[in-house]
Amino acid sequence: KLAVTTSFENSGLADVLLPAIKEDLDLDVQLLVVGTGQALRLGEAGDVDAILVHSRTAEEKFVAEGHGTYRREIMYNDFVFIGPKEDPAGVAKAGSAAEALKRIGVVKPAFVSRGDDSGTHKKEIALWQAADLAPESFGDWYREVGAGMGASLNTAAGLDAYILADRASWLNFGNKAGLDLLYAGDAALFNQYAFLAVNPEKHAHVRNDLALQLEDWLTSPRAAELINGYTINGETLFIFNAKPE
Amino acid sequence: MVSVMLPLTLKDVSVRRRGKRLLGPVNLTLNPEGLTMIVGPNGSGKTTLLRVMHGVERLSEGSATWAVPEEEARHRQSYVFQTPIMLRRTVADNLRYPLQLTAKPRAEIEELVHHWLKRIGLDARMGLQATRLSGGEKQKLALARALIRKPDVLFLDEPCANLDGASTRDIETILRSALLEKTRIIMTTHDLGQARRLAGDALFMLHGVVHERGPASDFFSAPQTAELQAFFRGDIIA
Amino acid sequence: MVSVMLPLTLKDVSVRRRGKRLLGPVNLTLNPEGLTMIVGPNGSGKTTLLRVMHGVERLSEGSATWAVPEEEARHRQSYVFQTPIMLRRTVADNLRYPLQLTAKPRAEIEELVHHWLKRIGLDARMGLQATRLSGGEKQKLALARALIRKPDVLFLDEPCANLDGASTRDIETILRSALLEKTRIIMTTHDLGQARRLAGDALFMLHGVVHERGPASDFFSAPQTAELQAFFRGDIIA
Amino acid sequence: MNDILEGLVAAFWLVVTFDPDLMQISLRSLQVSLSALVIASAIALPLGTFLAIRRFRYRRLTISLLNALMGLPPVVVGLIVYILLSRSGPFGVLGLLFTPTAMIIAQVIIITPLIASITHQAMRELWAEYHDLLISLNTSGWQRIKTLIWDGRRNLLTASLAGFGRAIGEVGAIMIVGGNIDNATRVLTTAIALETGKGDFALALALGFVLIALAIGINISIHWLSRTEREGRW
Amino acid sequence: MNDILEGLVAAFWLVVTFDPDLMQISLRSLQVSLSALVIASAIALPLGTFLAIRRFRYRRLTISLLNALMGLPPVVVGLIVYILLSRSGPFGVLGLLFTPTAMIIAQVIIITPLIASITHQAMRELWAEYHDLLISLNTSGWQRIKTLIWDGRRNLLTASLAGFGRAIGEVGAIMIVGGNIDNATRVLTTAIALETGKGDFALALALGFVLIALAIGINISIHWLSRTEREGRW
Ligand SMILES: Nc1ncnc2c1ncn2[C@@H]1O[C@H](COP(=O)(O)OP(=O)(O)OP(=O)(O)O)[C@@H](O)[C@H]1O
Ligand SMILES: Nc1ncnc2c1ncn2[C@@H]1O[C@H](COP(=O)(O)OP(=O)(O)OP(=O)(O)O)[C@@H](O)[C@H]1O
Ligand SMILES: [Mg+2]
Ligand SMILES: [Mg+2]
Repeated sequence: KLAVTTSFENSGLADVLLPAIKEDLDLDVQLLVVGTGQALRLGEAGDVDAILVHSRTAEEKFVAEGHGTYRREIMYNDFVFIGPKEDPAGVAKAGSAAEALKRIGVVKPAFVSRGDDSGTHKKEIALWQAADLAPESFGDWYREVGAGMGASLNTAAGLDAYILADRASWLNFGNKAGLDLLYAGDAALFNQYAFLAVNPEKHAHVRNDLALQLEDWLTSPRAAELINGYTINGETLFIFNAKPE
Repeated sequence: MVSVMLPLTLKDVSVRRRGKRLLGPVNLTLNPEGLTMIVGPNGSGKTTLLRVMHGVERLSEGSATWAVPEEEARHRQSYVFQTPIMLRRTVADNLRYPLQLTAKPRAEIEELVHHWLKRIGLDARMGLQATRLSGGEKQKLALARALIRKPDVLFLDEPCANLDGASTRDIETILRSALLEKTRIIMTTHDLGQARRLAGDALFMLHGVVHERGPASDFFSAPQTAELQAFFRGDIIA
Repeated sequence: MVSVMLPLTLKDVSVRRRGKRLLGPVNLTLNPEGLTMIVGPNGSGKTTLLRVMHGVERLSEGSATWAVPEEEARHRQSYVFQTPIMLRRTVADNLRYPLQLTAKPRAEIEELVHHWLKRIGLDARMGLQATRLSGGEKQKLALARALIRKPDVLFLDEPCANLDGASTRDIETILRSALLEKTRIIMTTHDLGQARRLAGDALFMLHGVVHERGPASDFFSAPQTAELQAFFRGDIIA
Repeated sequence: MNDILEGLVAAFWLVVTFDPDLMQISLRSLQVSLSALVIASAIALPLGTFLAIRRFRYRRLTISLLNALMGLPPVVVGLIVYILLSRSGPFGVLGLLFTPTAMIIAQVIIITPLIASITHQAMRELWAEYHDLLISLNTSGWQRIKTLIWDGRRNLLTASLAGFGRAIGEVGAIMIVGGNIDNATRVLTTAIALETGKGDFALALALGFVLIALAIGINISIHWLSRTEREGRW
Repeated sequence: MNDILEGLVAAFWLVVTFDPDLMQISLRSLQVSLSALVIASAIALPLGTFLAIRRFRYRRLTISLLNALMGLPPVVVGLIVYILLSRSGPFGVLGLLFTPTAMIIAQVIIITPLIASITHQAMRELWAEYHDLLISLNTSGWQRIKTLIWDGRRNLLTASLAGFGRAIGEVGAIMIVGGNIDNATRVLTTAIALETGKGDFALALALGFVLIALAIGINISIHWLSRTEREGRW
């Protein structure tokens, strides 16, 4: 059993990887799609064998507390700024992520924040800080919706609002309404996914052997090929960056 | 003044339920005046016939027609069911109910209610839930609730079955004065003494049909059919 | 054999509801044999008294005790309510029900059920929902359902109120033969003729208390109190 | 296990410190659910009663449908309301999406069939009892409905309470149409879902306990007010 | 609006092509909800009946509590069941988490109070009618419960159908304890939630329509089987 974040599931990559894993390892991976925090809790409780998330500080805490032995980076994708096609804040013309946020901070258009402590949310907060803005001081235009990526995108679509999303979720999202991808590409927007096997010393019943098998596979050239080759509408989503042991 | 609603004509009336004929065929005309008494053994269809006349029983065949349009006729009849149906309200509210349906002024309603509460001796019980009344008290209340509307036609299904002697006499007095005011009464009873005392004409029901009919004078003193003779003797009829 | 359950002793029994005393104080002893008839005007407390004896009415004061432990006494009594309570089942299933409670063999149950269906003339109705029976038929069924348990003590609350003459006679015959088998019967009626025909001793209830009591011979022919005399005349009693 | 204890403790602290956020979202929960309950009852009580008293051709089918609608998945209701209220939808101009009003609309849709079904069932018995009398008194359809609702009000309590329970505990639909926006449409259940997603189980449970306490409080006060059992028939 | 139409079309195609995934998750939905219904009814029908017939000290309180529990937020139930069944919880050794069994357990907890409350309400009337007779016949408590359930079975239909409706449409709790694992614990509602999250409204609605059709089908067949209305009393 593998707990993954909603954004990973929404990307559709799992539908490519799982059959290949089944074929190569004869392993049925059961995906539990939950929020980052909940995924970490499932790992702590030993209810899953491994987790795949993207929130570096939380992951390091997880390892430090001994719930996992180490974290293994697998791949990254990037975050993108989504907003109304008309782009009242002119985010599309920004030169960096920080500048994009500054422009939003000036115009104060509706902005939807995940507000759920997820990897994406943490990234957004970090970006605001990098832009010298404090979300706590924002007015009504800044909407913390406290929901997963998909639900937040739905809300943004309903409000015609700006939102920070991961590229994969955005490309797979079916309810684009009046929204468009406005800005992407700043290195600050990279989003690292890591794999953490649950510490078998803490939970004797976890299938650590299978987790390790899976980890080996995920870091193998075959996985690299599949991950790098996964595209939606011709766009590459993920870049494999696992370092061989 | 005699009610314009009558005569009531039943034509080839049958009531069937699940293939069984409970009533009929019945052909019958009820004249504008007097009290018609329906007698007969248990299960012979007295209640069913009464309900058919009142229009609360679905006919399988035939028709029951008043001299006035149905909608008008419905307003001017009252019915007292064999097992009294009490609204889950106080005794006074049960009496108020039929009057409230007709948007009468409040003061008039209260006056009538108090008059009838006294009349049936339930004024001390007016605040009690009607469902808690004793068997006989329920019957008296149901009768008062029927009369309070001043109906032109009154159907009574064994109204005195659970009443004591004094109450029975009292009810009979009420019925007689209603007759004097030209209320048309059709009722059933198992009390043959009562039948004799009140009836203008009488019907003998047997196995779902009107077996014998006649003015009270002949009906009770010179029954024609063997079955009615047996019924008066208190014999079981095959 | 006379029932060992009796005598039944009521001691200082009162029933109050919402501050009003419906019954009592009543002190009474019922001897082991015969038929006790309870008469009295509507709302005088006859039903309440009967329910107290049977143990289905909560006492506010006093006690009702049988000669045997309560649990045993409860098994040997039957009660026919003034308004018959029909289980929402077929006529036959209503008769079966009390027997099924006692884990009797099936064959015996069926035999008894068929015997009683015939006895009350409802064999043709056995498959009908009991709630659809006519008023009189319901009463007969309730009586048969009470007798089918062969009770030692039988309470009847106006069992013949809706019955025709023949059925009333028939029920009276059944009651007489039950008396011969030493069944103890306590009943109410508004039919003074029936009271005279059946009573061994009699009680006159008025305003919730036992106003007069005596063996049938004296009670009916020489009533002591003015109120009972008025009751027999059919007068209203204040 | 620890989480449950922690949750209880946290709930306790949230309540005794009159946490302003908690007050706000609890009040909003109550406001949304009670409004939905009032509106749904106004529709469902007469409707359920009507179905109990009126015999028409497709009556049986209608009742089956109503019963089936009790199984309406909240997420689907949420979606449909979202689509209708969204800017590009037919009612988009009203600008109701992501407001408490939208949440009330969704909840009304969810609980109306439930209340109507239970009402129908409760009223069927009473109608069987009153049937002959009300027909004999030549009452109009509307008078019959009023009489039954009034005299059967004790029986309708369960219907309303079931509707309220479903509304106050519901999350799927109001998440979609309300958006769980902080300070605007966040209610207890969506907050619970949020904390669960964050992995903060103790806080989630704490909010849950607050919600349950709220529901119990409301139920007990309603029972107490209506003296349901005191006026019992025996 | 278009989404709704597209959803209908998609639902139609999913059904006529006997989409194997759809079959699987629909069957699992049915299996989980019907199992939960059977278990919950086995508890709630006698319990609700018992509360209708027995007068004990804290009866009124118990009934209020039961009514309040109808408002148990599914997410909270899910969380608590999760905590109990989790590896580090007291029942962790059973390994039930993320299995259909866990989903059934959560649903039983959610629908039992609902069924019991409606049962209590329906049985109160019947008990008022039977009270004197059953006491007079000196029946035992258990015989009374059996008699009432049997003779009132038509009235209990609504209770069970309401429970089934709530179970089949529920998503919050089973998402947490079942995990929405493809081929293992994915049911219609969790699949709908998933597609909604992906923004694929047409597919989400299609699944929703399938679910509603399923619920309607079940209701109509139950009504038809029990001939509820035909055996009506009038
Ligand atoms: N659905 C049914 N199928 C068969 N028989 C029925 C049905 N409903 C009623 N009956 C029977 O129809 C008969 C007519 O009953 P009705 O109530 O008219 O009799 P009644 O003359 O008023 O008797 P009573 O003097 O006992 O009140 C009864 O014998 C009853 O058992
Ligand atoms: N809760 C109550 N509060 C006040 N009075 C009540 C209450 N319940 C019953 N009563 C009254 O108690 C009286 C006793 O009724 P009971 O049924 O014993 O009379 P009964 O002698 O059997 O009359 P009937 O001949 O009419 O059957 C009735 O007058 C009734 O109205
Ligand atoms: Mg009759
Ligand atoms: Mg009485």
